[in-house]
Amino acid sequence: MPVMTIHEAVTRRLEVLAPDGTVDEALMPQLDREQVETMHRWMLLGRTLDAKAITLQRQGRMGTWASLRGQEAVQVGAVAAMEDDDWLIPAFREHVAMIVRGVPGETLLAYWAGDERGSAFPPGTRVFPVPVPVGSQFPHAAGVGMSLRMRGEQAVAVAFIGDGSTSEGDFHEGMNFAGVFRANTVFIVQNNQWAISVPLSRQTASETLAQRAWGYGFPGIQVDGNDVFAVYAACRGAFERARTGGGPTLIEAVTYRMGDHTTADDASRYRDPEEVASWAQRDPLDRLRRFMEGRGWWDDTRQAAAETAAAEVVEEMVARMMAMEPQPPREIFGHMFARMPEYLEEQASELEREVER
Amino acid sequence: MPVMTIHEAVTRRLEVLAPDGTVDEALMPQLDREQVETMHRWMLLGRTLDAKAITLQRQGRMGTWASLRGQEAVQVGAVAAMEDDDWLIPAFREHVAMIVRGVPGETLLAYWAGDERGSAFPPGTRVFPVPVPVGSQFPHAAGVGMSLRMRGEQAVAVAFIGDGSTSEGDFHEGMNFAGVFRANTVFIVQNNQWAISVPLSRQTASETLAQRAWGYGFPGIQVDGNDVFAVYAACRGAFERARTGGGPTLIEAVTYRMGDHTTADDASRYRDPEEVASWAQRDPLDRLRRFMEGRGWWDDTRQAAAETAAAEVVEEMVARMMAMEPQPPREIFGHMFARMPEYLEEQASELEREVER
Amino acid sequence: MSTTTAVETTVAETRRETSRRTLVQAVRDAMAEAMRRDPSVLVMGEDVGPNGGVFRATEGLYEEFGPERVIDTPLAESGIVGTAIGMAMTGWRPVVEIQFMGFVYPAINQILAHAARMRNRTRGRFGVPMVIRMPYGGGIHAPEHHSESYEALFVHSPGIKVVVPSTPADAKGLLLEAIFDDDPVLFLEPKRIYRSSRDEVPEGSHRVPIGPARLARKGRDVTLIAWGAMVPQALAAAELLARDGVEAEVLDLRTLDPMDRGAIVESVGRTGRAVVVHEAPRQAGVGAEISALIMERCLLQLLAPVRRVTGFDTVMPLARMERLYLPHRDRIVAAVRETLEF
Amino acid sequence: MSTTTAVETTVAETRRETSRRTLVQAVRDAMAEAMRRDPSVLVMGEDVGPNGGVFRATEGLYEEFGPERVIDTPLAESGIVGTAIGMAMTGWRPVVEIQFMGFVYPAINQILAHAARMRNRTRGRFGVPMVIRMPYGGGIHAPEHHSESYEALFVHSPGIKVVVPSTPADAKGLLLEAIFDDDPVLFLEPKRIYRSSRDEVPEGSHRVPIGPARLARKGRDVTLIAWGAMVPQALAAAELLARDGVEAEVLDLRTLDPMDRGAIVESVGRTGRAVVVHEAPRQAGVGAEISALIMERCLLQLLAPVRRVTGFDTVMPLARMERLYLPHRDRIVAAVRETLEF
Ligand SMILES: Cc1ncc(C[n+]2csc(CCOP(=O)(O)OP(=O)(O)O)c2C)c(N)n1
Ligand SMILES: Cc1ncc(C[n+]2csc(CCOP(=O)(O)OP(=O)(O)O)c2C)c(N)n1
Ligand SMILES: [Mg+2]
Ligand SMILES: [Mg+2]
Repeated sequence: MPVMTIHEAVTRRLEVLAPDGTVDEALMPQLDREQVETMHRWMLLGRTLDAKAITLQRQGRMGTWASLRGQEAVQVGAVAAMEDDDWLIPAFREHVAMIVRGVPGETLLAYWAGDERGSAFPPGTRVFPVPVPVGSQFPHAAGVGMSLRMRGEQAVAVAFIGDGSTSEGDFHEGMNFAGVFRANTVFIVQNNQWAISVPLSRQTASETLAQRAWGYGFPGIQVDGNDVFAVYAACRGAFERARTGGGPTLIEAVTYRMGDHTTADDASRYRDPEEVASWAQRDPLDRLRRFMEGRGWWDDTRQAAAETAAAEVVEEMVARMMAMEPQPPREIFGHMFARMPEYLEEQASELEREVER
Repeated sequence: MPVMTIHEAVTRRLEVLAPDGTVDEALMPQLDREQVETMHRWMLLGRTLDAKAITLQRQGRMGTWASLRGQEAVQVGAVAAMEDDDWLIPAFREHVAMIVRGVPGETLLAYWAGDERGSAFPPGTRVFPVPVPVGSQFPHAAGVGMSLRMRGEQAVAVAFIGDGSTSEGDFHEGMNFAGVFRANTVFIVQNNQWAISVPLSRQTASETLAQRAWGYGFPGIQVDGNDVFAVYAACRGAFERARTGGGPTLIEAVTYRMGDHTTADDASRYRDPEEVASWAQRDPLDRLRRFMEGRGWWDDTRQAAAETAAAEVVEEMVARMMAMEPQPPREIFGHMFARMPEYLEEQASELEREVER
Repeated sequence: MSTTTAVETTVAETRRETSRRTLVQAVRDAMAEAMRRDPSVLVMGEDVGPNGGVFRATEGLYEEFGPERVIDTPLAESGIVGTAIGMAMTGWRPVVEIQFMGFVYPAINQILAHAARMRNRTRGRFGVPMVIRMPYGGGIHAPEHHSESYEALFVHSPGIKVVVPSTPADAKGLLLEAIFDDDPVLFLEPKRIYRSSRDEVPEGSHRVPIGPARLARKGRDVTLIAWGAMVPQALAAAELLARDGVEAEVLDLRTLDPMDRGAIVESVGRTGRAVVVHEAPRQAGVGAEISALIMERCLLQLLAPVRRVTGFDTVMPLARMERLYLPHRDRIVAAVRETLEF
Repeated sequence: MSTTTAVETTVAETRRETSRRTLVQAVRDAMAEAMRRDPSVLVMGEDVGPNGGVFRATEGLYEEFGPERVIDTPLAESGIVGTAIGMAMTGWRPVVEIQFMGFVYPAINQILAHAARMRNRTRGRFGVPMVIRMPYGGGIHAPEHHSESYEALFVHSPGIKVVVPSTPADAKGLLLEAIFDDDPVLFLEPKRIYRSSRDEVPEGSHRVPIGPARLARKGRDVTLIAWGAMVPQALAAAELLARDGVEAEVLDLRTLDPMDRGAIVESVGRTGRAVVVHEAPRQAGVGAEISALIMERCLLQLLAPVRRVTGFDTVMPLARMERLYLPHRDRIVAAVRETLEF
């Protein structure tokens, strides 16, 4: 048989929650009302925080901010499927995921406002810091998953990445290590179609990003990223598999970046407003709300109450962030090494003398 | 349809020439006796040169040498399918491919003997220099293929890489660029099962390397790398496709590194002799010889004559390499920039004064 | 390279139309000019196409030259530089943008192991006529990794030129020279002063040679040596010192490799005092090279130790404390005073 | 860090069994010792397993500690360092091998953007207790990229320690210290002297602190400052000079970051003359930092300019001309004579 088929890879897409709020009951994950309402609350928190941060930025009270609008379902679906001991290795847009996993909102805001205390997560928080050079977190995530596996911990390392960032070499190296060492790692691509101004078509000729997984010896699956149940279901399965030694999964969540890339960007320079409008129809929050309404769990009053509550939570975060006093200059030097070497001690004193002058 | 198949990738393997010398006539590429004998001559040249270089190294007259024994069919099958204007972007083990594509044997030997003139290929030779950091040549190859396509040249960039080196990030980035820009590039993996002491199973969990291509939006195919006709046929098709704007292909040629990794290595430390012995049964030269014998083109006398001729060619290469006089110290500085900057001029003079003392 | 004094002005001798441009506009103009003159010049990088670059350094190029010559690439720095090497070796002159210098590390193998070595490795058969442009340095309140100055890594590594303009006219003239140079050039753009002032910049093919430093201000008492966004700080320090009768000479190096050793030695030989200013960390920075050079060549003329006013040997802090990290006028003045009082 | 003289010997005060080991064996012993003491110590890299490393630096470890702790990785330097970072942040102490320093570039983003910055980026919450070992330097007639000395890049970059032993005893003592250090350490092994001599190396947990230089030879006329494989060259130069009555002091820095500035300043303050020796290219090398430091702190004691005896600012040539590139005894002697005749 001189031409033989030696490998077949089938990549599938999962959808559960339709834009009209109905679900495919056969695929619908087991979630009670409280769980669903929690998901909604988190998604709303993400959206509210995002809007607030953009406002603060316009007022000059916030640094560059990367909007998560439109991507709430991916983040919330994933963290809702996580257990206490799991690790989150975010990219840079996972604000609500980080908050749900234990990073105080004011800390997160302080980070984006350019305050070093924004990097001081509470002890024990199993969340990695924001890795600014894109893609570079994937090897870390593989390493964490290897670590969990080596210690026999029934936990999973959950890593996020953007579609554009999958073009980096570290995407490949991280995925490949995870495959070889059967790491307890699940990789989630937030495919929001754009990397700043570069559309997915210019990022790769691959039909899907999910199918890349097969080249590393583990499965890839695509989900509707604006469908919190599909994300949850796919994650739940993949996390379970990883926790029990079944190895990694790549989940491509197809979503859309509704806002500018960051507050430093102007997406109208390169994006068709019709494309944006069409994605607005598929809004993940609206969709979940329709589902809850369909079940009789939700109405305008509850929605208004939820929005007020979210706004309050966000205002408190902002207030706590704003209350932070400036830090002493020595903070620049204090965490370079476990013990400060003499030359940094000298430089810190130099700066202190200068500031006193 | 909430669970949909969105992508199917089928990876195939091509074999033409069986170990017993018979061929699958349906798949056999059109090659006349002269062409086949040329292939054999090149393969024999590769083998003879390799043995000679190892001897020279043992005598202290050669630097580190990377043996190509066992991999002659991949290299020769590929270059036999190339046209004049095509570019070769080698890894570091493609000695016979480089020679066939225009690098004089003495030049190649000089390189491995540590002489700078070993890097001076004749003007116009469309062969890239040896890229020592593994994998890093893949982006170059994508760039050359982009270049050809942009100029509308009906030529192809043919790049080699080892199985281990496919783990490097540059493998991914080069493949991905080639896919996005539909570069006139064909990527050939010489999967010889080992990366120094690391077996393929520790390199990737992927069932084949060929299947990786689908993640970049172009086809991958596996061939029996000890079958010069299968390599030739796969290359011929892929090169043609690339030349005519059809985009890249990944060809995984499954072969075996019969020798040590290099003369600095001792493979007996980590390799099962039985594995080596079993691959000796699949020797690419023996197989081709059996084919030629089957056609009545070959016998012991011709074989002996061919071996003598190859030995003579190699001896001449070695003699020319040995005849090279030492170079003046200034050669260290002469090719850093198109024009030598003052500080290098000063350093060159410094060294010259020192050498004169 | 000048072995005497640094050239005093960059304006070409021939009379020529000029227009008032910012530094980033001058960068843009240089690329446009080069692309008009030579069809082998290409622009490649992340967001350089319809978006015109995150700093608008490639604005309008896509519209003028089209997608074949202004190429939005996948998000992969090693791939960008690596493919550009393949293109440069087969007839093109790619001008590559790395979005921020903080993201050059993934490309460093391609830059230092390949671009910088290809001519030597092929004994002159293949050059890599490529420019790698990137905004560098702090001062714009950007997130982590967006404010770095890694010039020392490239100055130390053989085979690549390192150019840093500090004025719009030089930005245009040096970039044009870099694009038509037959060897790879790292072109560092001080993003903090991308738009801080406008200069008269000659239209058309304005060239500033790679190598010679620019004498930005004459003085007899001390030599301030700076580049990029530190040049305005040095000039401001000189103004302040002048009020007290201290006349500082300011050398804008413009090119860090090859460095204008002649101009440095000549100036410090005269003034007997020097302060080197850079944003990068102090330890083993380019300031150390300059300091060592002065000591090697002017020891007997030196009236005081050469001082280095630099970033600290720490990570550049996030936006709120960035100001404390970056060298500035007053820190330079203080260093000069220490030098005078030695 | 010592602020006075460099410590004169590395042998621990307590009496202890020793055995005669080469430098590479001492490296191996340090890893074995650390792994026996602490189950969180892992060894990772290319060919470190059954093959025992291409230089045999991990020989026998796989047999003693098994595949879970001596991990052959895929061939991907960024992946190796990156996964090791993930492991180091979750409880392990990985000792990573990069096969040759010429192949560290692909990992440089992980090293400098992550390992070196993680403690700062997490305000002390996560350290990266990792050692990145690699053979470096020339002299073994290896192919291109197998003979590089890139220490300056790491000395310049904040957040990572850089250690370079030159004797077997130091190799063991410093590596053990590095493994149990809570921050990342780049551990450079001078492969040219991996097997050139045997030393008495203490058995068991021999520690040499990171920081202090080693006074390898006392002298009063000139200070030679070197590290790694250049230390024997400097000592050989000192021997030759001694025949003419010139007594050279030889400082083996051992740690380039943090650097023992105190020892350098103390010695040169006494001798008034210094020659710095390194294999890496001259321009903006670590020699420049040392030279600048001496000028800053000892200007008035300096009797002659500090000289740098270094590699040239070119690519390290292939094997046949390597000898011409590398600093050696006679070049050091000539530099010392110039210093004496200044
Ligand atoms: C190595 C590196 N190169 C460039 C950048 C600049 N940059 C930040 S985000 C971004 C686009 C990321 O796109 P994608 O991965 O799709 O994530 P998204 O922004 O859509 O969430 C770029 C180019 C960076 N942070 N790191
Ligand atoms: C970036 C880099 N890392 C490590 C090495 C050292 N090295 C040279 S060849 C090799 C193994 C290559 O294996 P493979 O790609 O399978 O090619 P093969 O040797 O089998 O032809 C290694 C690790 C290198 N040359 N470059
Ligand atoms: Mg995106
Ligand atoms: Mg191999």
